Amino acid sequence: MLKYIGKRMLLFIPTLIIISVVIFFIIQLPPGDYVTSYVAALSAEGETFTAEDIAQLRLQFGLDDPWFVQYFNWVKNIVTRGDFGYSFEYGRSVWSVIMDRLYLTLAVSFVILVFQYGVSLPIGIYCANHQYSVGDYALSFIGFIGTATPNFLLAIIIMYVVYVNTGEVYLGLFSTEMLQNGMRWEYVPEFLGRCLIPLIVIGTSGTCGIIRTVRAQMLDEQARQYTLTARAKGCSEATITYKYCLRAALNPVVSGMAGSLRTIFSGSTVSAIVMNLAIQGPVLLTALKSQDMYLAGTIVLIQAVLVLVGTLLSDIALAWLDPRIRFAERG
Amino acid sequence: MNNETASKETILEIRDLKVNIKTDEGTLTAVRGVNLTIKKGETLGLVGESGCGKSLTSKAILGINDKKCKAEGEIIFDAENLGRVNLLSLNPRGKEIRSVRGKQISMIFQEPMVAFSPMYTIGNQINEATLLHITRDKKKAREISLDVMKKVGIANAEKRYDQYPHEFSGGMLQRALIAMALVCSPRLLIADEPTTALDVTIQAQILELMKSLQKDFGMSILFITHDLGTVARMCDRVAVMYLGRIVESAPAVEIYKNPQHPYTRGLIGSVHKIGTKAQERLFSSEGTVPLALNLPAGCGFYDRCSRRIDGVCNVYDPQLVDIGQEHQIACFACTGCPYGKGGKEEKANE
Amino acid sequence: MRNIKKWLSLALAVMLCMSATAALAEGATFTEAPFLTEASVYGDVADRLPVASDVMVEDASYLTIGTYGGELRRSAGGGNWDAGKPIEEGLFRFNVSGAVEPNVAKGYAINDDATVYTIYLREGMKWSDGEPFTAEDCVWFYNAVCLNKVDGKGVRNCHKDANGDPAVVEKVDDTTFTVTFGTPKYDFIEALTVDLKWHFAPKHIFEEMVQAVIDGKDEEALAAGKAICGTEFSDVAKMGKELLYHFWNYPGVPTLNPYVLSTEEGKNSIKGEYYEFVRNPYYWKVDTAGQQLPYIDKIIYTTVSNVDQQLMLLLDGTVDYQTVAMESIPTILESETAINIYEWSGGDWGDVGTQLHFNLNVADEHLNALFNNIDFRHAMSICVDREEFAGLYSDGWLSGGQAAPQKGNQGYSEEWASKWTEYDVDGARKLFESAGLVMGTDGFYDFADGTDFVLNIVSVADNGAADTYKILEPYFRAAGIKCTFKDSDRSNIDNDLMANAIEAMLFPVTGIGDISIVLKPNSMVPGYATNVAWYGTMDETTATGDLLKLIELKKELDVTVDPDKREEIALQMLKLHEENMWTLAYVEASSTYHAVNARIKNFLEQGVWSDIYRDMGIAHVQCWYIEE
Amino acid sequence: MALFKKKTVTDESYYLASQWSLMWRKLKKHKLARFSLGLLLILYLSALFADFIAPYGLEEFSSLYKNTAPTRVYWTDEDGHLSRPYVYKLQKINDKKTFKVIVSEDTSEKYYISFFVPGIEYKLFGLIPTDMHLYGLVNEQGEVDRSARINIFGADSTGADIFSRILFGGRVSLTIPFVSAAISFFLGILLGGISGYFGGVVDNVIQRIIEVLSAIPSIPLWMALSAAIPPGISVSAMYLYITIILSFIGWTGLARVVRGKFIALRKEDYVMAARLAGVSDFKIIVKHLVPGFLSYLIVDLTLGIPGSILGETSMSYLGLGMKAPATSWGVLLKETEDLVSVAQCPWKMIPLIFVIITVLAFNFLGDGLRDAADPYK
Repeated sequence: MLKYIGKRMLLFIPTLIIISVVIFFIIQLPPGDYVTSYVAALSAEGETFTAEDIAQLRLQFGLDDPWFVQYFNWVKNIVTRGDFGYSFEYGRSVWSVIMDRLYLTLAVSFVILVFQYGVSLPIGIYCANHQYSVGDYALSFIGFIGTATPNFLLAIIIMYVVYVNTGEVYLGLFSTEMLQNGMRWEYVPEFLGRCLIPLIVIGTSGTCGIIRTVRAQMLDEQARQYTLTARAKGCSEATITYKYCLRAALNPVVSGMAGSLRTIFSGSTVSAIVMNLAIQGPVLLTALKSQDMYLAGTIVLIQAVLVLVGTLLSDIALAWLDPRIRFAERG
Repeated sequence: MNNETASKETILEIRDLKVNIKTDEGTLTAVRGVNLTIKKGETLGLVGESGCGKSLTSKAILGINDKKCKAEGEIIFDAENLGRVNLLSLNPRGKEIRSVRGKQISMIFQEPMVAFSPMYTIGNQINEATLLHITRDKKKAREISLDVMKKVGIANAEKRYDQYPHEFSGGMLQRALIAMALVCSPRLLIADEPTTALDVTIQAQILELMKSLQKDFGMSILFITHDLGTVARMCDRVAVMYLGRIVESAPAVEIYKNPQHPYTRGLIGSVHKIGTKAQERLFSSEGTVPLALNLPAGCGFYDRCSRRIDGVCNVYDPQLVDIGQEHQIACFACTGCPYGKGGKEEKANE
Repeated sequence: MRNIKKWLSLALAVMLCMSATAALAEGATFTEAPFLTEASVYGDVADRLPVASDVMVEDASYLTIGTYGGELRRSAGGGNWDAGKPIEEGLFRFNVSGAVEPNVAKGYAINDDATVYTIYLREGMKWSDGEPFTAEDCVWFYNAVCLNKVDGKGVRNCHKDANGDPAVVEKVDDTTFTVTFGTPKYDFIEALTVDLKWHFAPKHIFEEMVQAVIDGKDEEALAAGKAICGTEFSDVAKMGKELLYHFWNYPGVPTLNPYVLSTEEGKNSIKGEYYEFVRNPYYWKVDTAGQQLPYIDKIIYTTVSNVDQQLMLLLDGTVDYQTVAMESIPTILESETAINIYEWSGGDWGDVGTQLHFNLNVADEHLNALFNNIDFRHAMSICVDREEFAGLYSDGWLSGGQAAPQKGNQGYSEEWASKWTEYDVDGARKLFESAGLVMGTDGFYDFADGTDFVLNIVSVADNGAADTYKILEPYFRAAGIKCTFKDSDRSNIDNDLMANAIEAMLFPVTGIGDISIVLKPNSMVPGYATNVAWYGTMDETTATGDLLKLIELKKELDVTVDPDKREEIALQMLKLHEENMWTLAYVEASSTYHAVNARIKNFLEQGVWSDIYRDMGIAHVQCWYIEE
Repeated sequence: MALFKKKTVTDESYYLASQWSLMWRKLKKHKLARFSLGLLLILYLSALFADFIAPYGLEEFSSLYKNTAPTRVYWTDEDGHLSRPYVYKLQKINDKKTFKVIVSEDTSEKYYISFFVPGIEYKLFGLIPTDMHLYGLVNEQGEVDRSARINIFGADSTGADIFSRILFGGRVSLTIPFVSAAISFFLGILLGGISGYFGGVVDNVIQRIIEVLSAIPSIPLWMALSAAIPPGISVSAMYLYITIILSFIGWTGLARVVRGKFIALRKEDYVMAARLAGVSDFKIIVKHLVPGFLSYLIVDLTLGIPGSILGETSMSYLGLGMKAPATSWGVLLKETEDLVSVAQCPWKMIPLIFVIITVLAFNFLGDGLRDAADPYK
């Protein structure tokens, strides 16, 4: 097991290097750079620039080097000084900008992940145990609607329905009052209420997929001989479902977890804009648009690394869950 | 063959068992009124080719057939805790039937490789029945399991106990499977082709093992197979099944000496004369049991029967008839038409 | 600027007025907000205000006496000017009728040949941190900051004389300083109000930092900057610009504004989710009852990501004020929250969303010749059915129009406003042909040499141009013009602009027109700056004909000091525009709509939305109050 | 000794049927799948015949019908008698006080719904020029009058018929997934196959690429790739770009599956036998390996299509996808992205129903296919 983990860790390094190059390349791919967007933004406010001003700015931001030189400098600073560069847009170090929202982002992503699996596992099991029942169809149908409705639209529809019925607009996780006064116990119910919409919107987009995986896997496992063996032993249906089928059905579910994380990151970007969530997604999108490349690059890198780590963890979990893999790796 | 231990006491009686399977194309009656009795300490062989309904019958006893299957009739079992009880009347998911499964009736499946969950150790899976039925003490259960494992001839049981199925060979797994079935000392063991998946030498070992274990545990065995050779070795009595029906039933010796039903004779013939092409066909895929969906009226074996009587066999449905010496047979050619005109008639569906 | 001429002559004749203390009742005492009294750290309000005679009284006729307290709740897209313009205080300001009036300055005097301006300040006025505001702050700002370009902007045009030389600014005493030009500068005050606005910075805060910048001690300067506002800047240029030009965005920088950014953690970053501007306890304006302004204690901002969210918060009553699009007004009026809608006019030449700009300096020879051909522009204008187009564009709220000064603004003429607006496809086709285009076999016009003519139009993404193009394109196509459209991010557009890679632009980065060409000629003259999208990189070296004339006129305007002459030049420039129609528009200019929660009082009901007037700034947020 | 006669199998075809026709048989029994297949067939046919079925073209704008609700169809006349279905033309007043556009029916003239009426010209299948449309309006004199409109799903902000746009949008939205799935399919099989079949260094490299691509969130990828799309390209070129972008991201999952299958199949006896018999690697892959799991891939593909449809809507939302005047369902949904549209023109969400139906149908079809492809069920 340790050897397996070690081997995976070693493979992690070249992947990380490739990924950072790819990300940096992708981010600087669109035409223009931060100076052009900076000039554009200020021009819109009635300021004027000359060609020399712009050249000066480029020099100042270090944007006149070719992209690989910029990449090299970026990585050098990350490795040697833990410095992820400077956000042009915010006028601060990238890391401090990221830290603003990092915890909330991680918390939101984690909660959504837990929500997705917390909801879809039982539903998937239920649907498998009650295959072709009304409940199975109804839950699948709702799941599909959640998946088929684009996140942004679902968010707007839910917010609108809530607004029409309560007169309240739930934008963001914190109300103005909470932001003004800091978190207090009396705000907790409202805060939880505010969490619900993003949870539903971002959560449902992935839930359906997991439900279907779980359901299909459970059905597969239920058809296997060993469930018969267990039943013949006198095991209860619950034991068969949870001890035998679920355990085996979890494999693909676990290996899909890292993918879910990536979907959550992407899904939450669009949703977070619509619902004004103070998480990384919108920052990333603005950074991408305004070519604030170190900020964008770092966020994408962090997300990619999280997904990679997620993959690694799920592979390890898989090995731990499934003795066959465990032994195959040992041998 | 433990003729001495075979008392008159019946442990299991199957009366007119029917198993219907719902399929996309309609309901298929795969077991069409089976009657069987198994006595205490007796080994009953249930013989028939694949798909004749023998596995369905055995699973019906435990109530572990697929949801699509529905069993009718009666399966009376002499249960320790419940007295004589119709197993079919019990809720297939209920506590009562579960107290019978594994504890009083247990089962050995044909393919040991898939009968174990790959996720848990062998010990864990053998233990389970003990923990369910005998003791909640894990240490004790482990001891019991190890004991049984040793009994079934698993060398190095202590180490094997903590291994996973994929670390076992097929024969070893079958032993483990038998250990799992015997761990609660059941009164009835259903062995569903326990040796099919194994190679010949292992087969013999396993069969010997089962025989000796039956002696030790004093249980009855329902031995299901398509292989008459094995039956001869193992069983006290034999019931031959064809297309969801028992077509012949007799003590093992009798059936070998004096097979009556053309099907039985064919079966025995095929054992004796391996290599005869015409008979091989019987077991080839092409010659399998017809689709039971739209069965023609009359004897199910009519199409393939060399002794068929046109106008009788394809019109009337033969029933089991005593022909003496505990020998029963369902064949007009052997017994003559017992009904005459106006008997049980089924119109062909064509 | 209708009465600018009248106003200027008045200015020449008299040493200008001290501010209107007369409006304050005789013997009135000054009072302050309970907010400040409760804090009980600021002392007596009279001590915080300038001397009684120098206190500025907000006495516009539409104002009523308000009550203190409450919060003005706003939403923000993180844009800093959005928070800055409403609270901005310059030395002088425009009033609602378009006249310049003293603001931070108490008044000024001008010598006979308009070379020396003497600016008078209010005695006893204080920065928001309680330190005295004096002429030293103004003089230091010019000499240390502007002349050394520490704020990234340097000397503005208003401070340059006819030769382009910077003025000399000298302190006379604590409340007086002079601005001396090498040549007569008649328009200094108004140019100052448009170009620079403020003329000061808190020397006591920035002196050390600015000196370090000037001395080239970057590390030291950055450390000083961080000590002031807590932000770590990457370089001195960025820091100078941020702290001295975008100063209101940083906590701990004292201002003269009615509100200053909170210094409280979690509320002090304009990039944060939430931030607030709290009242300046040393604010120097009072109402006619002697109550120190502002009435409202705080302006609080919740950051949102788009216009739709601003609307939602407005609807649910979480936000008090917002400019809104016309199509959302019915939804607003239907909401349970009581919201008033006010309509302000603006200075755009036709609706910006329908302005079509051609790059008259486009590199391609064929295109260049075509775009510079008046017949082509004429044809492009008349090939659109303006009434149907306007109906689609604005759902019937706006009529068809042209890129011309709109009613009520300088240079308006009905003739111009309706020039080339008659729908005539056949006429357009004839004009295309006279412009040298030849109908090709595919039903679209080609250049005379047979090469394909495709009009490539670009725009900034997310501004609605795509929708406009969608309804405009069929008209062009019907007239035989093949066109393409691409909208992309602003940065890409600007990049292309600088590379002169743009051919034509719909809904430009910056539209043509403003309320006064005299005050702000930039957006009407080619090649002036990057923000003038519609001429690419054209300057006098490449311009010919009327365009060259226009550029020359602008240059002349820059150095002309005589107001009559200036207006004459301005009118000549307008005339050139009218004759040439370098830019087209298809729909009349739309108004700016303000949605204001009914609890907000003293909102300026009929205003003019213009950058010159600092957009919402002219509504004087310090005079607003809340009545539940 | 002929003890037994050969059993005559009544339904010989059942045993002789190919894998595909077996799948088809099973599929036909899956009610939901059959229904979905029918539904999809209707959708695709209506996209194919969009020119004919749609009463209006994409660019038949109308300021009068801008943002108007679905047209009300009358079945009875003023006296309550059953009548040939008709509609009224609209009239509009801008109320400056409430800023409301008051739309009402102009009841002075009736416009009857008629079938096979002439409208804008088009080429059926791009070949046959005609101006015949399935339905349209005629006035009381029986003449075609195109100033009055019948918009059964309402009109958008240009006054264009949403129903017509859904049909035309279907052309893009229903085919992009197929094309991009085909590209993904090709890439997935190719790279996954190479990776799984050859193993070793090649496998390692491809695995890393997959890992990298599937770790990068899709939005930056989309943004970067769509920024590379040159301006002023035609609709069809744009279409191509979008499919390429979508498939560029989509192939990795498939490649993984294929690789797994290859590794499993490589060990199968028949592959070994082929190898020993000296069959070339390529032939082995194409002739032996691919058919071995093609059914799986088809299922995977069917279930992947909804993802592409949704990907296209997401791209449109971010402004990276199709742009007006071209129409796709994503473009249509983007037009409902703001509160005002949802609140004032709820009918603009009708395209969503089509997206949901399509996604559902593909999923159920995929379910059915999966069941059908699995011989053990």
